[in-house]
Amino acid sequence: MNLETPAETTPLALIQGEPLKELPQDLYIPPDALEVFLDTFEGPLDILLYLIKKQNMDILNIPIAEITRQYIKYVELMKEIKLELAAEYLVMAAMLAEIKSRMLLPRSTENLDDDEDPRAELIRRLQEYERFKTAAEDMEQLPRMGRDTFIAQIDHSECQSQVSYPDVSLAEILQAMQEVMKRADMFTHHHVQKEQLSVRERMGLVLEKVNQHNFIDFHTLFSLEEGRAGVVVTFLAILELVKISLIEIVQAEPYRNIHVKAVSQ
Amino acid sequence: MKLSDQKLKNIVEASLMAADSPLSVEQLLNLFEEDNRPSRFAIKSSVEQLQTEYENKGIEIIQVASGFRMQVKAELSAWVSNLWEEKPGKYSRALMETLAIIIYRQPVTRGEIEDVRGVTVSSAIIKTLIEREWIRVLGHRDVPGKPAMFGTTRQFLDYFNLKSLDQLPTLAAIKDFDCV
Amino acid sequence: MKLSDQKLKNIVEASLMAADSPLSVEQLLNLFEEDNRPSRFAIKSSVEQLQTEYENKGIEIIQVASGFRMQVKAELSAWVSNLWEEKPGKYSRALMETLAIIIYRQPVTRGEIEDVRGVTVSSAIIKTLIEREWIRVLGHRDVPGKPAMFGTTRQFLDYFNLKSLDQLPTLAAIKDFDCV
Repeated sequence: MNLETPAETTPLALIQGEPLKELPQDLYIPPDALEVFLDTFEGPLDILLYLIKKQNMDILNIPIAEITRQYIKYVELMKEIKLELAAEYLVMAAMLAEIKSRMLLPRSTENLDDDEDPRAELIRRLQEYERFKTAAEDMEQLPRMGRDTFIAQIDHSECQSQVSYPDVSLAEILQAMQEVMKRADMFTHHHVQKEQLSVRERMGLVLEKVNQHNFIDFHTLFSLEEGRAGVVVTFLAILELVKISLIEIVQAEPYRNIHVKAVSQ
Repeated sequence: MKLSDQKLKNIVEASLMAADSPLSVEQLLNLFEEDNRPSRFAIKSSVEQLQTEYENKGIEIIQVASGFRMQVKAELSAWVSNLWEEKPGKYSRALMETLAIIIYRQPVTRGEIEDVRGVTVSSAIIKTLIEREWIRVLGHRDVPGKPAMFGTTRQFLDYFNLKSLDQLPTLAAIKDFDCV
Repeated sequence: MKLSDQKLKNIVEASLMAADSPLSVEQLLNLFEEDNRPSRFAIKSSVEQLQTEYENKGIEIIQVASGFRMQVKAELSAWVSNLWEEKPGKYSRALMETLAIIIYRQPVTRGEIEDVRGVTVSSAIIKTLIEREWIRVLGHRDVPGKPAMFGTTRQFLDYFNLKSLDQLPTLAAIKDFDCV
């Protein structure tokens, strides 16, 4: 019950119309790993460096015809397995072809010094890339936080972050009030009364003492230690609060205790 | 190879310091390979030794529900907490004006402040002033929506070294005041 | 009241342990109120004393670009790293090469990085490097398009345990083609 495997007759890929039955000889990798392998190249310079290293070529004296042939083989392979092929790979292929053709031209006899080797620019770029590639590899060896070094950081939840507030001077507040009044004057005929701030302050204190649910004794709002002036201020504050209906005063019958209560909500 | 007591103690110390949360004896035991794992007793005794060593230092090892934790000693928090001190910015003009209106018009609702200023008063401003403990809610006005009425606090007076609001100039005086 | 040397040392110790990032001498000085501030010399000498005290312990105080930092001694990493089940991810070669070019060529534009690498540098790589706070924009080159110029940060140095860029190996020399 043997089944014929058609694998042997299926070409790996078609390159320039020719079926490719075998992988290039310098690819010593199983075919299923090919994609991963090609994917790990970081660009055309990276492939070239790989080819140079692999065959122990001298970077300063690259056999351009040979390297071009191998490079193009890789690029075709990448195309075949539909690897996303950046334009840079094709640009490099063109550049290699150009260098190859220029190498074939006879060198001019005059101006020998100026006549640069067509490979010079490529070699410079390869070396330039290689030094950073090496630097990046070296950096892998540096101790890193979280991988090689662990920071000692102990609990500090008890140390509340300090909230510090901006400083404000009284003059700034007065100036702000002056601004408010100036503007208010412009829009309305705001009547600025001469009023005693102590009454306003006391209004707040009285309001705080009374609440909506319980009546409190009128006389408990006064403190005799404050003297006559204090009693007057409190009394004015209570009258003012009654006037703007924030509190109400209740007396059940004449001569009975007077009670104060916040206006019910 | 058995770990020396010193090395065991150092591993426990370093782990407690590096960990993001308290470590139980089990968690500490699990740091070691099975064939090299110290006893529970050895771990506990390392922790105890460390606690003694840190007695006169700036940090301490305490035991909480989920294990041992290293923390800054409470007596140093006054200094250490300065690490996270936020630099104060300046208060906005809107805040200063709101404060001024509350001082002079208390008890006053947000709506009334807006009437005077002619613009909306943001909740953030009211929140800042309440957090700073310069204003407080005195009660609620008996109108639809029951808006809160704000007034100044004792802390406000203390900050500005005032005995009472009376010591502030009157509105009439401010009006004629030649401000800087 | 002057702080005792012991207390000063304890504050420095606790702060170094509690801080989220390395602390400079300036930052340590700023933990103290002005009228109670120790000298720079006193701070430095506290750090040195602590370094001595920690010699036989599991952690050490090292100096990186932005200041002093407490960390687990390298010899204990094998155990302490077991605290975290997940090992930190690896960075791609593309990212590391881009970073290397920025380190050695700063200030450098994306176009210049691409020239060296021979391929496009993805925006994702630049974004990751900026988010990690390893690189930042130093300015813009005065050419069409005004491309951003990138350089490394202090945080980059801190991450790789470096005090300054000088500590990195020098780049390999380029062999001169004419010398063959």
